[in-house]
Amino acid sequence: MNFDPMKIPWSLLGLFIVFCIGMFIRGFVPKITARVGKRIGIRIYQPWFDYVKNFSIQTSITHGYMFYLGPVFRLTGGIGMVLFMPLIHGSWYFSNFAFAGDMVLFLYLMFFGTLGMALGAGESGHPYSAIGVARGLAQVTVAEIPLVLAMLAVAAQHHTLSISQIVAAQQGGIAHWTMVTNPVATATGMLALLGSMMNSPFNVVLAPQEIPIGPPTEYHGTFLGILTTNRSIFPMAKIIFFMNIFFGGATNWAILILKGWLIYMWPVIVGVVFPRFRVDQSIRWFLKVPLLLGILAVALV
Amino acid sequence: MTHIALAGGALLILIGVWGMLTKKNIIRIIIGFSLFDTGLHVVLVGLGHLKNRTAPIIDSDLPREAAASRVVDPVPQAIVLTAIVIGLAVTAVLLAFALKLYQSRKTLDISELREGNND
Amino acid sequence: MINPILIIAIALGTAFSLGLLKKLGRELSFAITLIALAAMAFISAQWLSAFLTYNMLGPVVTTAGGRAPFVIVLQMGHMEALFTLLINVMGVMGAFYLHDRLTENGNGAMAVLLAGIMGLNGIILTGDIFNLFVFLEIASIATAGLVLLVTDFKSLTAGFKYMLASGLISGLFLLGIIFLYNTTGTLNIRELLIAVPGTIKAGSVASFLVMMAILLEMKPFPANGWGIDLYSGAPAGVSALIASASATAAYFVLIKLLPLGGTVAYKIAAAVGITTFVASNLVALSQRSATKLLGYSSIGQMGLVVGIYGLNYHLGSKAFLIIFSLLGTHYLAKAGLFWLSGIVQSTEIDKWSALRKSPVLFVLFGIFVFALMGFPPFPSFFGKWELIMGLVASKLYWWAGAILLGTMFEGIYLFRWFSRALKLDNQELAKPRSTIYTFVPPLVFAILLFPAGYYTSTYTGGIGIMGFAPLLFIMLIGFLDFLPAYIKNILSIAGVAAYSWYLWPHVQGNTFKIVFAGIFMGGALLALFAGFYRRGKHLGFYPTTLLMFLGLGILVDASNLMELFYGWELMTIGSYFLLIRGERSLPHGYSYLLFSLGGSLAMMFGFGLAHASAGTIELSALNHIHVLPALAYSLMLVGFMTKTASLGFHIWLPGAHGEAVADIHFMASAVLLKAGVFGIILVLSGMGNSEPYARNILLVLGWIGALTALIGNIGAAFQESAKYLLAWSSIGQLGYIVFGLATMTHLGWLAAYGYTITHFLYKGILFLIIGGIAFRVGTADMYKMGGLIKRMPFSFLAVLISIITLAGIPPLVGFTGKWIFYNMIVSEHMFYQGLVVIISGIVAFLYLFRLIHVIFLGQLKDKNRRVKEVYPWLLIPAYAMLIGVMVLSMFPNTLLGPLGRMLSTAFPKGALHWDGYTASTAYGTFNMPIIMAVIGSTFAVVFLWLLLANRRAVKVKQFNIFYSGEAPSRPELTHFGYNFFAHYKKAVGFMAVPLVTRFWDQVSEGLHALAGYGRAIYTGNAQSYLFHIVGFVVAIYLITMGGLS
Amino acid sequence: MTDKKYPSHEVTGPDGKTFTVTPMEDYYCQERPQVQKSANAVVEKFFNWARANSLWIVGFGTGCGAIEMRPLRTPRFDAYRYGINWRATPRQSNLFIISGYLSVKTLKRAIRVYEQMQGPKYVLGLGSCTINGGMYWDSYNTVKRLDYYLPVDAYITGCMPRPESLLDGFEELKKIIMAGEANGANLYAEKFDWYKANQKKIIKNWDMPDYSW
Repeated sequence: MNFDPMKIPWSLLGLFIVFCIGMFIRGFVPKITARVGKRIGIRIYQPWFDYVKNFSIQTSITHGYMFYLGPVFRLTGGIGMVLFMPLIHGSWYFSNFAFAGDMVLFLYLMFFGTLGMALGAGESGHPYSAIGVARGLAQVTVAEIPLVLAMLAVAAQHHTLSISQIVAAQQGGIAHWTMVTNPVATATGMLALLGSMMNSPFNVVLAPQEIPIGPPTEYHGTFLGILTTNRSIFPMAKIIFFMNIFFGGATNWAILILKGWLIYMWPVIVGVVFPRFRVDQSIRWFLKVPLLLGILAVALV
Repeated sequence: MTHIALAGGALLILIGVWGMLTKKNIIRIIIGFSLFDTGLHVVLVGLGHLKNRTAPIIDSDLPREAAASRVVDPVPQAIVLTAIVIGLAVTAVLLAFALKLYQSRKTLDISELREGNND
Repeated sequence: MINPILIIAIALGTAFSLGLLKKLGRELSFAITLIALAAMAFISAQWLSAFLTYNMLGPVVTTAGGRAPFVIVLQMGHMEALFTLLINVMGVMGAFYLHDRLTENGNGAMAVLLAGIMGLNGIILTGDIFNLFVFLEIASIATAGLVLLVTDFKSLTAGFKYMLASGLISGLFLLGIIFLYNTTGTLNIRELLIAVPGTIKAGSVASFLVMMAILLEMKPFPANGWGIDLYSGAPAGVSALIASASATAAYFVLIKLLPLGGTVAYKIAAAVGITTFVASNLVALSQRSATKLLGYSSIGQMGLVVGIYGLNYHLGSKAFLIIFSLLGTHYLAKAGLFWLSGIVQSTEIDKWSALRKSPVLFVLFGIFVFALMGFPPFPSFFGKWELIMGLVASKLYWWAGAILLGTMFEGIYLFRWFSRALKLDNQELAKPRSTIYTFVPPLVFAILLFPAGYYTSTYTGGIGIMGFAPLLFIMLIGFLDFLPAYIKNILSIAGVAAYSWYLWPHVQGNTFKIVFAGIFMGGALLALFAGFYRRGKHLGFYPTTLLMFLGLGILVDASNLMELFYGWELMTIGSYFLLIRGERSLPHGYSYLLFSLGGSLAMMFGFGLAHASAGTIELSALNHIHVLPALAYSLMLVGFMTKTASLGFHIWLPGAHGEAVADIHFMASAVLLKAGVFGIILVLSGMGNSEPYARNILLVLGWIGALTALIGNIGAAFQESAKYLLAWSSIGQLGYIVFGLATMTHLGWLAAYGYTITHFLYKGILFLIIGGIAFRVGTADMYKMGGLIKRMPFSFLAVLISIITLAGIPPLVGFTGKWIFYNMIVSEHMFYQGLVVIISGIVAFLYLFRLIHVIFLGQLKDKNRRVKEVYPWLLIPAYAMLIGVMVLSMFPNTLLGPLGRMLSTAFPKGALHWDGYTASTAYGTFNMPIIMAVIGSTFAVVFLWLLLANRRAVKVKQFNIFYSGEAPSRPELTHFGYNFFAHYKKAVGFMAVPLVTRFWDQVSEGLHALAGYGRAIYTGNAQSYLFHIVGFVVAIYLITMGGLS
Repeated sequence: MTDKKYPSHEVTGPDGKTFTVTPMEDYYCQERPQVQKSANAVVEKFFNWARANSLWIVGFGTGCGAIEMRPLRTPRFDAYRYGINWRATPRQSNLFIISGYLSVKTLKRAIRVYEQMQGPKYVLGLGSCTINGGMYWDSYNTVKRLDYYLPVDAYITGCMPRPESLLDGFEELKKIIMAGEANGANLYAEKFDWYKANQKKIIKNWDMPDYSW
């Protein structure tokens, strides 16, 4: 498939919708957390206030050009992940640029933002930022193991690495979903998802109060605004990815929202139930059950 | 006669080797070597001996024409002469070493002569 | 033609007249001695040239017209002429070297020397076995006399033991002679050789005794304690004579008389010789005394040639070529080393670092050591090559294996000695004194090694003139070493450019060769260009660098296995000298050399099998080997993997590379390692993957590659030094390549090639820049840096882009490699190895972030507040490679297209399908320009947005951070850099435990322990030595009677 | 400015050249804060609305009053529902609650933290101590009037004020912000010298730059 300029506006629209869903979920999740703690919790539209507020900050500082570019890298990575993701199955308008890449692109694009952010945080000269990044990197190296295994298992099962084709292969009812046809891979993938969603028990990277909040300690105002934009887009991109490869994708936005929300709830629920791991504990955890499950997943293909 | 010479020579060789291998005194070792050497010479001559023949010295008793049939093989005799000389030279060199060694360490015990092997 | 008897006559006459003319001035006597020796050498030379020119038979000359033994019968022939020439040349040189001692001791000493040389000549020339005995005795008495030139205790005991032992041995010889005479009735050697097989049974007492005597003269293990004590106890000049002249003469006796023993004698000689070679080299391992080492080595080398002579029927027409090349090398090099030991004045090998104070002598030392070890371009290289080829072709695998093992042992101690001399501190050692007399002989012998090598190569074939001609250029650069570095640099660049010009037509049209020639020669040019940053003279750098690149060039250019091996070994030498340049590189350079040596020996065995299978040494011999194919391919792979530093063989790399400076690190890592890849590609293309054994090998290889990647990358994450980090990272990257190749699929190879090229580019950038920074900052420890982005923005940008590439993050070219790997893993179902590779790719983030963060980000240290940007000489090549990275990133098809077309011939299945810029496999797709455009424009838009929204950011400084309401006290305490991944270590540190290092340490300890046991037999007691001799004779007799006859 | 903690010192670089490092100038930005102009009125109103509904409190309890903030996060009071949140870093916070008495020693930290917040930023004085010293009116070591040192937007009286009072205070602050009258940051920049003089008068060991960016 070749590039069509009309893709651009449609992709941006899709991106915006994803962003809105992300903002909504970002309001919704703390609400859940609050309800679990018997609080009323934030207003569901609170993220929008915070968002605007961050862009309304009048003064700002910069530690250098990498510091300045860090959030740009971060958001580019997040947006890129959405732009190369087929959002709605069968829709030309919302298939974005999925023809230009496949799962591998998605997987490695994830690191684009991570790396840029890490570098930006690094240039702030704040030791806690570096500590946070070190923790994050250490954790991600193992959290990716089950994810990669699950991906490989799914790719081998459907004989393709292309996300669109994997979605297409799952159409025709719940019985065709990877969740049903390959439950082990799905379980592995869902365990991996826990590790990358920055929820407890795997949120020692941010660890508020201990290393204030890790990497973004020095970021504020507009920078933080851009990072917040990414916080709405990036997890959504991951969720949609999981939806696409394990849960049959979505044929319209309602299904996408529903499935996305359900998948998002999984790490949230685990997060409110379990306390936080130290980094070495989480590394060891990923090297046990998820790894074995993952090996089982590829062995069964 | 030949057999006695050969046996004697062999005995001398063995005694000589035994001496070289077991004696601690350098001089005795050299003597052992000499015995070994001498034994060799005896064996040499013994092996060259032919029955009923005489020494290969051509003089009035032994005309030149009859020499070929009446004398023993002259070659071992010639060899042994040379070998004796050489053995002498070797013994002399050994003795020279023994002297120098004695001068430097005031001992003739061979087990003392092992410097330079501890590294 | 001059009557050969004059050789004897001149020696005797001069010796006697010297005895008579005591009044003559000593210098004059010395001159007369030299002239006499020279005349003898001339006679031999003249005979030799005559024999070489006209194919004729030599004359038999008798004294006084009688018959042996009453007269002396001399015979001159090819061999005799050659051997007497060797002996007489050694006589001249040895006498020249001994000038001081000879003049000190007077005419008597000179007479003894002349008598000794005369005796040796006689041994060779004589046609009569009893005369032979006489000459042997003369030679040994003269030797003892020469030992007496110094009368310290050590020499005395050594001489005494020698006399006793040789007395015993010659007694045996005499006994044998008389038995022989008794049975055959003749003493003439020719007649004996004809008579013996008919009249007496092989293995009878007569021939047995003679055979034992001549073997014992060669100092076989273990009956050789006296020989070792003699070598270490005698004055250096005398030891040189013994090692070269006496041993050569004794060897000739063996050649002449061994046929007396019949076939069993050959077997015994082979067994005894090779055992001696292996055992004495093994025993030498734990030896620290230079002269003893030389003694062991001499005995070992002579054992080797004895063994080869024993095996010569299996070696066919090449047997004597092999013998002469090895013997000749031993002759030249060992004499040279003994002479040098006389100059150094210390037997401690550690004290030899003093030799560095006289660079010329040190160069000679290096030449001798490398010649002894059989490195090109020296004769022994060709000898060993032909030897192994011949033995393997005759299916004598165990013999070949034993010889290679012995060579390995020899390499361990010789290179330890050399490396320590090269690197140990020599501040407090006195400069070795050398006079014209002690300096000239080793110089002459060292120079002779080169033409000898060339001469040998003309007989073996295989190496063209282009294997030697560039060496002359390198030597020229060596002679110009006194010039400032930049001039030599210009010359070297010109040289490399010229060689590239020569190479281009040879590789044109062959994508495989173009890739590697491009990496090697391009790397050479870039590295040399970077070299302009150096000030001063940079002694010794250029010859070795050029040697390495020449080796690499020959490797690419090679049309047969021998050329390949030649290039490989040249490259090993050159790179060793580069790698050991670092400040603390001693152990690493040494282990590099040992692994290389082990690897090349394994490879040689493998090549031998290939040759045995195909009957040719053309490169096509590597295809479908059918003689022990699994062993052959495994050995070759092991050989090449020592250079790619794959798991198990990687322990040399971190240290060797980590201690190297910027441009050397670049050469060593980005360029040199690719030589191993080149070899693996060759081997695997030959092996294919259809045979069952091939599949097993590939499976193992694949796991090795994958685990290497993982261990390398995890290891890199725990390094504190940026250079060590990069070195470990190279291990990991090479692991990917090996893994890719081991898959034997189109995509795997495509990825491997892609990595080979991109690794060259991005690692090249990193090495140059990080090396440059380390040079500027004065340390490679990352935690001592920090905040350098403020001082070195250009470096930062280059490093940033190269780590993005290395990490495989889109849209840069590194992603292409990752993408191909995924496709290959999924389509080939290689999940387990693939997983390990993928994980190691992700682990790479750890060290990459650490690298860039701890160096460039964080807090700037006070010390570094004024450091300058890296030298432009390093930045320019780095940016040139950066442009390469960017171009490949945008248009990966420029790289992958031609590679794919090349690979399609070998692997038609599963090729990448190109549709415009879209590449696709059965599984996945990617379109790099679109990816780049999307990511680029997103980046631009977000960036503009940020710029608009955040126009007035105040630029703050390093301590303007939120520090819990406090203020940081010092940058050092605020920079998080040391032990960066402590938590990671806690969790998975077990994978970084140096198990492999421990394994090799234990191997080394075990060998040393074994050597210790072996050495215990050398008590230093003369009687034990005599007992060994007797025991040896008895043991061989029993074995012969029981087993062989 | 005394440099006892950060004396200038000679440093030898890796190239062997020696130079002087003056930490105060080399480590810290020396710029003064600037008065920020507001955007166009409509946008500013929109922004103020957002700012008022997103009050992020810097997690720094300066005195005993901090204990009264904790209950706000519990189900009983649950301040989150009003758009109140706590942040661990002043970079991302816009509200600083001086919770109770402020010792001179803490003042120094409070000034740093305040200056590291990005404007517009607000200060709430919690408890009587911040108004007139309260029960510490004759202490040698506490600040009597907070607004001599930091621009205070609102005070919450009491000793201690209950969490409910705090919530009420937030609501008051919101009104002030919505009205566009919470200009503490600009005030601080305008009267920078005056504030600094006041601060330095009681902080004897002043060892930081005038404005801690």
